[in-house]
Parts: sequence; structure tokens; C-alpha cells
Amino acid sequence: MSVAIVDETSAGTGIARPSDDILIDIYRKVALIRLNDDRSVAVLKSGRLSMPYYSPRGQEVIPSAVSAALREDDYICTIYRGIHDMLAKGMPLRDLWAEIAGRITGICKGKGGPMHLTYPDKGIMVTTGIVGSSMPIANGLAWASQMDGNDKVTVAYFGDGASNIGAFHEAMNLAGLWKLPVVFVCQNNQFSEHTTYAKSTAAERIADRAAGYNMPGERVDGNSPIEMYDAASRAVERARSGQGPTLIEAMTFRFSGHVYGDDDAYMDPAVKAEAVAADPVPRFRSWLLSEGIATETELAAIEEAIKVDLDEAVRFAETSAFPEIEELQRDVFADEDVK
Amino acid sequence: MSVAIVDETSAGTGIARPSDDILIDIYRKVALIRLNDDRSVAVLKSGRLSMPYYSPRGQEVIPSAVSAALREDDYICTIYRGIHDMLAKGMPLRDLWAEIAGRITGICKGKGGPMHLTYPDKGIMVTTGIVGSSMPIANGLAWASQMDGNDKVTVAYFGDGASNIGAFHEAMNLAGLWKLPVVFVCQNNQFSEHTTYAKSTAAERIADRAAGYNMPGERVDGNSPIEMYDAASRAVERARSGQGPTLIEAMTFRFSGHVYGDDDAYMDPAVKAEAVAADPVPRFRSWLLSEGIATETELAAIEEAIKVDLDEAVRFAETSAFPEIEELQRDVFADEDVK
Amino acid sequence: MSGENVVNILQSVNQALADAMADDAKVVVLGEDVGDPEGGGVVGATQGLSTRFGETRCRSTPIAEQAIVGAAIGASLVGYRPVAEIMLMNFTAVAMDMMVNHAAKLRYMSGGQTSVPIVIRTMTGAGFSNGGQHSDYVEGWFAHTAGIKVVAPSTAADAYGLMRSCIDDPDPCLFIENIPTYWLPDTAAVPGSRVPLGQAKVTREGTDLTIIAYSRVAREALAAADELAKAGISAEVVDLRTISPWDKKTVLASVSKTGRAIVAHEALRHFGPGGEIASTISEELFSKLKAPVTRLGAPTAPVPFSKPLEEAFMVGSKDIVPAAKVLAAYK
Amino acid sequence: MSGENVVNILQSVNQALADAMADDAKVVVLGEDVGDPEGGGVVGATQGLSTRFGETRCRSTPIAEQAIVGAAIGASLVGYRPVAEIMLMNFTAVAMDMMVNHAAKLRYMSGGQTSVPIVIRTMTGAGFSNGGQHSDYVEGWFAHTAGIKVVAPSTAADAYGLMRSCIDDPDPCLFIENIPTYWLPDTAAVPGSRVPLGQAKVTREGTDLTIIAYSRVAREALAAADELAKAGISAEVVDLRTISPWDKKTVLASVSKTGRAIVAHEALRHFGPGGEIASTISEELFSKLKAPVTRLGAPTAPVPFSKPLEEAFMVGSKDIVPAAKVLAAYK
Ligand SMILES: Cc1ncc(C[n+]2csc(CCOP(=O)(O)OP(=O)(O)O)c2C)c(N)n1
Ligand SMILES: Cc1ncc(C[n+]2csc(CCOP(=O)(O)OP(=O)(O)O)c2C)c(N)n1
Ligand SMILES: [Mg+2]
Ligand SMILES: [Mg+2]
Repeated sequence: MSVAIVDETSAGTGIARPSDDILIDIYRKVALIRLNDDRSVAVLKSGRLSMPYYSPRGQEVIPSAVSAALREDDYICTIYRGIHDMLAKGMPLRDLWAEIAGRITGICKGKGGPMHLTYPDKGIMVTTGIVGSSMPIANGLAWASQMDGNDKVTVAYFGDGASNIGAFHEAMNLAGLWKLPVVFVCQNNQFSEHTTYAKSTAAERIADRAAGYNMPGERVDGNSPIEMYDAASRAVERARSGQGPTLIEAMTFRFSGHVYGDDDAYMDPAVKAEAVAADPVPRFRSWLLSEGIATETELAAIEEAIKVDLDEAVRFAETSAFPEIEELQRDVFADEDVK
Repeated sequence: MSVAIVDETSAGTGIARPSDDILIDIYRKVALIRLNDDRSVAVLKSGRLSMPYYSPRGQEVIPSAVSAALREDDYICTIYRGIHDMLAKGMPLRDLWAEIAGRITGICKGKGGPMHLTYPDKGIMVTTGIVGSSMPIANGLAWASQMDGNDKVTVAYFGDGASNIGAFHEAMNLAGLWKLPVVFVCQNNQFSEHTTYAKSTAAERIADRAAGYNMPGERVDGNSPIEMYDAASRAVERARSGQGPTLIEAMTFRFSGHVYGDDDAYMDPAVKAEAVAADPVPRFRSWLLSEGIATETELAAIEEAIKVDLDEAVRFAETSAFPEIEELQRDVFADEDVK
Repeated sequence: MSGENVVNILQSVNQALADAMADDAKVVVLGEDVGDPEGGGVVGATQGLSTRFGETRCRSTPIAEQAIVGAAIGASLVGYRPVAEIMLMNFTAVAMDMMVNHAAKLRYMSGGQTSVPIVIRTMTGAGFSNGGQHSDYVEGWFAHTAGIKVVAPSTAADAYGLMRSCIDDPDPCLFIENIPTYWLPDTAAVPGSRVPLGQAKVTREGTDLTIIAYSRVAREALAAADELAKAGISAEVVDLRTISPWDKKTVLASVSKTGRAIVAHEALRHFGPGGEIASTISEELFSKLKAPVTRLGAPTAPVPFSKPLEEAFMVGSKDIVPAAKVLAAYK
Repeated sequence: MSGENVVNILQSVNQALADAMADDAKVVVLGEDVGDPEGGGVVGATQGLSTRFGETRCRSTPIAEQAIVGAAIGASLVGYRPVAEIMLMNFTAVAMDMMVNHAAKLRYMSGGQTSVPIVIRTMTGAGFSNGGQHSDYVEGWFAHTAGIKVVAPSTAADAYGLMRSCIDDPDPCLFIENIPTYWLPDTAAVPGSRVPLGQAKVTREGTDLTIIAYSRVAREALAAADELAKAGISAEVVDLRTISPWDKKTVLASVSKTGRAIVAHEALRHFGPGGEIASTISEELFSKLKAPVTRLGAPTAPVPFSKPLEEAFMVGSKDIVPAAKVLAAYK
């Protein structure tokens, strides 16, 4: 499988270009994810922070475009490699950083950590460390919306490797059968830990599996903001209007090893180099400039503001207290006295 | 979904008719399954036997035709509703009956019972009571054949409902990926316990799911000995020659409630009546006669011989001893002293 | 038991579900066959619910236990109170991830931001020749998991009251029904009544020893106590009702009084839930015990099919009575 | 530890797999990433195996734990000795059905006609901030299952010798590796040596009390014993090595001698495996015990992420020492 090529102009695809506002909104999210990743790696390298970190580098565009198609009250369920999905959906940096630093001021009081970040205020309902498990739960959120008769949509994020586990199948079938308002977004970064797509997945395209669940399935260039936004908007609209779920296979590439510290020796250097050369972040940025959608000053201001927020978030995290030992047995049940 | 119509002549399908010997072999198996079912119900009604009994009535042709395409040393893995699959593969009646009567002379010493009948001598390797679980294990048998470089084929039997559980998906993907010599035979009897196909399965056809696993998928009339034999032969040949797995969706109908004692009130009487009117067993029999493939005397002799065997098997079972209490903790581990 | 108030456990479960659904529109039921308007699942526990409340609120699912529990979890995160059926307890093995890694942990891992008020109903128990994959008691797996409550009634009134409490509860509950005792006639609960979670019940008072049990074996303990009484041994019976969190106070109070204890369940004795109860008693009442605490559980074997083996496998009064006589002999 | 013979547990596991594969062509390895020629899985336990023995015999799989264990079971039924990796112990939750309803039961349900000689390797343990879904010790689930053996070494030599025994064994074995102790330098096993399953080891002799533990906590017990010695308390340490079936004889012999016992593990104390050991000791040595048996285990909570909480969660010498002092005070 070759690396997805970003063509933000989507020339010849007949895809309508979203408004400039939307494009800039997407870029703001992309930049946030990109800069947060930089900062995370820097802080990890400094040794001031220690956590399992699954970098989303290379996959920034997917959730940014998806979230631009979502409402604030829509839900997402995501995975260990999900900080990009959450930032795009509105997770505040302070809450995030304090959590990954294990502080009591963290959004999960330091108990969840990076793999279990949760922020219901912005619809970030579940983050799971178990491959495949975001999907069955996403169905439940969508089922609730269906029963409530509201028009909220739920997005389930997962990886290419996750499309081979049982939970994927059960969830897809139920969603197709019950016509649930879910969008299944598979971020196909072509690796499951150390194993390539070709050694994991019998299907030529994961999107092909949708047919077996009576739902549309589409492979798109996840690194193209325009293609990704287009596919997401149609899927979200379909879900919102009661027509049921969609499977989107968003092609992308994982720029780092699986987890921070993993040397990625198993990745073909040529393939990786090609992907990195097509880095969607600078390409999107230059395209915005070349199309006159934003000026250098505007983009620099966006980035600067993010950096300021990051400084503040890291400072907040590092100066916050760790939880007291009493917290260890709190939040097991609603009733604290039950042990 | 309408009831599959048996057309043994397969006029117009272009399917080659198997030899008379094969057809008679298939009929012998069909009759064995049919008569064994009669006898099981009679003995259950008499109260002399008590067990969970999942009747295969209506599905006789599927494993009979599949087994006619298999060698004695090929493997099968089947399910609680699998007595037909096992009889077709050569499970001896005495061993079977003593087992379902819970006797020490049973093939599993009375410990397994009807849901766990096993007979490695004829390749009957696993019978499971867990929906979907025949498939991952079948892969393992096939993987062993692949590593051994022999040309044995493994058949995994399962129901339509099982095609919605995670194990199905994981097994199909692995088989497709590793090109395992397996044939997945889904007996689509249009019900999962009390629930119809339409309320269980998002896919229009289960066979359509094969595409997502890079393997051929085919829906056939499982009640037609000719179509079923044809599809099975091609799939078995494909597996034997190293080309990989096949998914066969064999359309059929469950003539009884899910389990003995279940009143099947949830089954649409008209649909059921139509299916029963198309009972594949008498239709196959009359067709064999009308085509001159066998004479009434020959078929009657086959049936008579089976009845004699059944008499003997039931007698053997009923006069055999129950296991001693010491058996309770034997066969937990190879070493009896480990508790 | 007066005529009018006689029901069985199965009917009580059905009644509790119906009453909860009538009281609260957020209570929904899902699982395999549960919406079948004719039967209501293989034993009929949900009979009539889809007819009365609609197929949306009592919804049949595909055979997909991860999808079932996952859907329950998701809906519970946003206000629903789903009751999910995992038909037989052995099938929890295909839903463990959703139950243990998710339902039980989401409140904690989110720092209390979310909660999972679901009930998972399941049935099990040897006695009907269902063999090795359809009869296991594996409550021990869940009792050993933080964040999920485990309940196992032995009477119709407890079945009703505990089910209502489980549905009310803000956290996930596993509700275990025993198949062989489903159809025994019993006294009905007061409609709307609750049995608090985590509270055991002394179902028979006695002075010589305490038998601690739950589910079917709690009934066997009563039968054993009757028989022991004839032999001049006065047995107190404690029905745990909730296995986790368990009612240490009631158990310890009883054993403090009697000085002798038997812990009995149908689950395997080997690394079984009885170990928690027995070792707590031994630890906390070290100097008060007149005899070692006896644990009874099934032998270390899968559940056998053959009738005589299955009967030998099942813990019952036949095992409790001789064990109690041995204990009573300690002075 | 002399220079040449120093290895760590991870290397010992790798060596045991390599030696077993060299000795027997029927030994095959499968699991996620295991065939990666560069790394050999996320921690490198299978490093070099696919290069040396070919990708057929050390085969990477999709992320599909049911398919992995199922394939292992099937191949084992016809002569193979597969070693399947379930990367982390929490992921056994998605493979429970294959492990518990199938691997553990097929011999019994077939009346001894078939057997399932597989090894399931898995790693776990708190200490690396992996949080609630990547750190659990759930050996209790499997110890409570008939038909599967459960092994948890704490030293490099035991890791080697137990792995070889598990591969030799005609029945399914679950082999638990602790992550934080993977890289500690330790004495290598004699190549080809075996450590028999079901045999505990007295890793330190003492007279005042016995500490029974396994996996990482067995090392903590030794550290605790050192510290206790300074306080004048002589602790004997028994490393169970095999959790199920466990070595009752060695444990009871030790506690008969010392009269005091602590059972310690990282798994939750609540309904944890310690209950089996503790209640057996209390039952069998009722009159010999000088003090109640103490069970130590993790508190009833998911594994927390935050460092100070995670440290508090993990049972260690910090918990064993004070508990031992309390016990030693009983006369
Ligand atoms: C059930 C389960 N099995 C294995 C793992 C270990 N694991 C964590 S991430 C991962 C790879 C997942 O690949 P993919 O789904 O493509 O997502 P990506 O990491 O590439 O984003 C694996 C195997 C897990 N977390 N859960
Ligand atoms: C994992 C699991 N869930 C539920 C059941 C209960 N159950 C037994 S048979 C059955 C229906 C299966 O339907 P299908 O696969 O179509 O096979 P059929 O019985 O029609 O032959 C169900 C739900 C089970 N045995 N295993
Ligand atoms: Mg991936
Ligand atoms: Mg069916």
C-alpha cells in the first residue's frame, strides 16, 4: 500500500470546497494537535513527564476535519491514540495536561491518564486502551440518541488493526441493523504496533467490509482536509437525519513508532520517508496561504496563541498537586463507603 | 426472506450432477440424520432420555453433501446443533447414543453430552456450545495441516446467528489472511433461537461478508444435494490445493423450535408450513427414484439398515452403565493426580 | 405462602423489570430474544415486556454479547438504565472485556465524571444436563473485579427487591439467576419494594454453627439446617444475597455467636469466592472460632453432562450436612 | 551472579522459547507482533525467533485474541505445541471464551480423547503508569477454572524452567510475566533445565513466619524478609511459582513450622487468589496457627494512573513488613 497523497485542492474529485471559516477552523485544530505533540515529546524527552504516549503525528487532519463536521453536543469515543481526536473535539489543554501529569487537577483526577481521558462537557465520552472497544460503546450512545429522538451523532474512532477484532464486527452489525446514528472512523495508518496492514488485514480495503453490514463504506484520503471533511459531513448528515451509520476508512500514516520510546525499526524507511515528505500539516498550511484563505500573520497568530496555551497548561500541570492517597479508593462506586 | 426451494435437478444452473454413487452416499447420510432425529424425538418423548436436543430436521442435506466432498481424514468443528454434521462425517451411532444417554460407554464417557460430542477417528475434532467458537479452532486445525504440508481440509459449521459474533470475524480474517485450508459452512436456517434473520443480521446475505476477508463467498440452496455438493466440492478442492478458504452460506430452514421442548410460537406458521412442505428429505428420495438412480427396494434397504443400527445403538446406550463418581475428576488434566 | 402471593423467581424477575420500566422510561431491556413477543427469551424472563413497552424498550439483539454490553454501557453514560441479558453465565466469557475493562472501570478512570448504571442479568446452574459450557458459576471473576456489584438471590422476593435495587443503583451490577430454582413456588415481594444491595439476611437462626451461602445453595443450606436440627444441631443460615460487596458485618456477627462456619457455593471450591469469606472469618474471629472454617464448593472439574456425575458435582444439603456434623463435633 | 550467567527474565523467556523450538519442530509461536524480525513484540520477548525459525513457526497475527487462542487450540489438537501470546493480561478478557470454555475444557468434555497442550504467555503488572486497562493481575479468574494451569515466575531461572515445563505439559498453561521485573539482572538457568509445575520453592528459610507470594511480590517478600531480619524477625519466604495447582504441601510444611503466615499478591485482595491459600492454611493448620493468616493484595480499585496512587496500589515490601511485625507480635 502506498502512502496517501494529500491533494487539498481535490482537483478533479468534484468535491465542494468548504468555506474559508471551516478550513481555518480545521487548521486551528490541526495546529493544536501538531503543537501539542511537539510539546508532549519535548516534555517526555526532558524526563519531567512519564507516561505511555501514542503520538498522533501524521494523523492530525482526520479528527480535525471530522470535528469540524460535528456539533459540540455530538459524542465521540476514542482510543489510546486519541489525544488528537479529543483536542479536535474541544478537550481543554489544562485539563489534559494535568491529567497526563497525574495531578488531582487533571480532568480524571489523575486516575485515568492518557489512555482514559474523558470530557463529557464536549461529548468526549470514553477513551479506551482496548483495541476495538470504542465501537460497541459508541453504539450505545447513538442508541440513546435514537431513543431520545434527538439528533446527536456519535463518532467512533479506531485504527486499522482494530478492524480485525471481534468487537468491530459486532458493533458494525448492530449499528447497521438498528440504523444507529454513528460514524465509524477508521484511521488507517497502515500499522498495528509493529505489524503492517498487509500482515493484519485480509480485506484489500477496510471500507469494503461495510457492505456486510448494510452501510456505506468509503475509503478517503484522511490527510486531505477537503476530502476528509466532505466524507465526514456526508456521514454525519446521514446519521443525523436517521439514515444510519457509515464506515469511513481514512488513509493516513503513523510518523512515529507505536508508542513513545519505540524505535520503529520495523518500519520500511523508504515508505516512512515518503509519508513524512507528504506531511499533511505543512502542506495544508502552505495551501491555505497559496489559496489566499489565510495570511501568514493569521496562521502565525493561531499558532502563537496555541503555544501560549500550551505553556500555561504545562505550567498548570506541573505546579498542581498529586492526588492524596485517599483518592485511590474513591470513584470506584458512587457510594464511597462501598469497598 | 423466502424459503429456499429445492431443485435437485438444478435445471438451468449448469451444475454438473454428481455420480449416482455419490448421490446415493449423500442419501444414505440424509436418511441416517432423518431417522436418528425421529428416534431422538421418540426417546425424548418417552422420557427415557433427558438432554438438551437441538434438532437438525430440515438441514439434513447440508452436511451430507459436504461430507460426500470430504475425505475421512479431513476435520470438522461443529456446534450444539451438530449431530447431523457428525453423523454425516461418520460418528458411529452406538458411541453417539451412549454419550447422549450419559453412559460410560459414550464416546466422551458421558462427560460431554450432546453439545460436546467428539470423535477424532473420523476427524470430528470439536463440538462447541458457544455460538461462533467452532471457527477460530477450525483455523488452528487448518493451520496445522498447512504447516505439516499435508492436504487435509477443515470444515467449520455454524449458524446464521453466529455470523454476527466477534469470533466469526476474527476467524474469517485470519483464514483469509493466512490462506488456510478451511471451508466455512454457515447453515442459514433463518433463525437464531427465537429471533429471525432480519432482526439479527444487517447483511442481506451472509455470503457478502466474504469479500471483506479476501475469500470467495457463495449463497447456495443447502437443501439441494446437487447445489450443495457442487459448492462444497469446489470449496474443498480450493482449500486442498492451497488456494485458501471459502465461505458457503447454505440456505435451509429449522423445522422445529430451537431446542426440544420449545414450542416455536415465534415462528410464522405460514413460513414454516411452506418450508416443511418443501422438506428436502422426501423430495430427494422421490427424485432419486424418479431419475432411476436408485430403486425403492434399494432405498428401503438403506433405511432398514439404519433402523436396525438405531435399535442396537439405543439398546446399547440404555443397557450401559453410568460412569462411576470417580470419573468426575478424571480427564481434567492428563495427570489424574493434579487437582 | 398464601395462594395469591405465590410466584416463582422467574416471575419475580419479570415483574421487577416490568415495574421498573413502568416507573422510569429510561429503563430499557436488551439481549438475545428478549423482545420476542411470544416467549420473551428462552425461559420467558422478559415475557410481555415488548408487547407492553414496545420493541424499542425491550429489544432483541443479534448474538453479539460485546455489542450488547457495549450498547448498554453507552446508553447508560447518557441517562439510560439498561438491563442487558447475557443469556447464560458462560457467555460472559465473550463479554468480559466490556464488563470488566469498561463497565466496571469507567467511573474510576474518568475520575467520577461518568458512571455506568447498567444491570447485566444472566442465568446459570447445573442440574439440567446442560454440560460443560452452559452451567458454570463464575461470579468469582466479577467479585474479584473492582467497580461491579454481584448479586445472586435465592428467593422470589429477593429476586424482585434486588433487581429493583440493581436498576436503581448508579453502578454496574451483575444479577445472577439460578436455573433449577426458577420455577419453585415462593412468596411474592411487596410491589415496589427494594432489597438493599450489600445486605445479607439471616434466613434461619441457630446457635451451633453458621452456614453462609447464596443462590441455589442458600436454599440447600436451609434444607440442611432442617436435617441437622433432627440430629440436634442448631444451624444458623446466612444468605449473602449480594456477593460483592458482601455483608461482612452480618456474617461476622453470626459466626461470633456460633463459633463455627461453613461457606458453601456451587462455584468451584478451588480459588472460589468462598475463600474470601472463609479467610476473612478466620482472620477476624481468630480467637473466637471453635473449629476451622469449612469451605464447600464444586470439585475441580468442568460441569459433567452425565446425570450421576452432575449430581455429585452440585453442592447441596448432601455436602453441607456431613460437613456440619464434623464441625459440630469440635468443642 | 557471576558475569557470564547473568540474564534477565525477558531474556530467559526468549531463551526458553528458542530452546524449545530448536528441540521440537512442533513448538510454534503466534501472537501480535511476535514475528517482527527487528523487535520481536513490544518488549522483545520473541526477538530473533522468526529470523532463526522462520515466520511460519513464529507468526505475527492480526489483533484478534480469540483467533489467536483458537488457532493455538486447533493446532494443539493435532500434534502442535503452540505458544500463544496475549500481549497484556487485561486482553485475556477478549479471549476468555477460548481459554476457559474451550482450552480448559476440551480434554474433559471429550472424555480424554483430545488434549490442548498450549501455552498462553501474557505480561502484566502496575508500575509503569499504564493505567486501568493495562496492568491488572487476573490470575484469579484462571486459577478458579478447572483444566488450565497458571504459572508466574519471579526469577530468570524459574522463567526459563517453568516455560520449558509449560511447553512440555500436555495441558493448557497460562504463563504470567511481570513487566517491571523483566529487566532485572538475575542468574541464568541451566540450558534445557525444567522447573516442575506445581512445585513451590522456599526461597529463604526462617522460623517466625512464612510469607507466601509469587511473581513480582515474591521478590518483594525477599526484600521484606531482609528488612524484618534487621528487626529481629526471621521470615521464611515461599515462592509459589505455580499458582494453580498450588503446592499445598510446601506451604503447609512451612506454616506448620512457623505458625504464622502472610499471603501476598498484586491482584486485588478482594476475592483474590490469596483467599484459597489463606483459608486452606487456616483450615488445615487450625490448631497450629499462632496468629491469624494475613492476606495482602491490592485495594479494591482499578489500577490508577497517577504515580503516587499507583505506588500505593502496588503490594510490596512496604505492606509486608508492617503486616509481619503485627503477626510476629502474636505469641
Ligand atoms: C484487545 C487488545 N489487544 C491488543 C492490544 C495491544 N495493542 C495496543 S495498540 C495496538 C495496535 C493497534 O493498531 P491500530 O488499531 O491500527 O491502531 P493504531 O495504534 O495504529 O492507531 C495493539 C495490538 C490492545 N490494546 N487491546
Ligand atoms: C456466545 C453465545 N451466546 C448465546 C448463546 C445462546 N444460543 C445458543 S444457540 C443460539 C442461536 C444460534 O443461532 P444460529 O447461529 O443461527 O444457529 P442455529 O441454532 O440456528 O443452528 C443462541 C443465541 C450461545 N450458545 N453462545
Ligand atoms: Mg494502525
Ligand atoms: Mg440459525
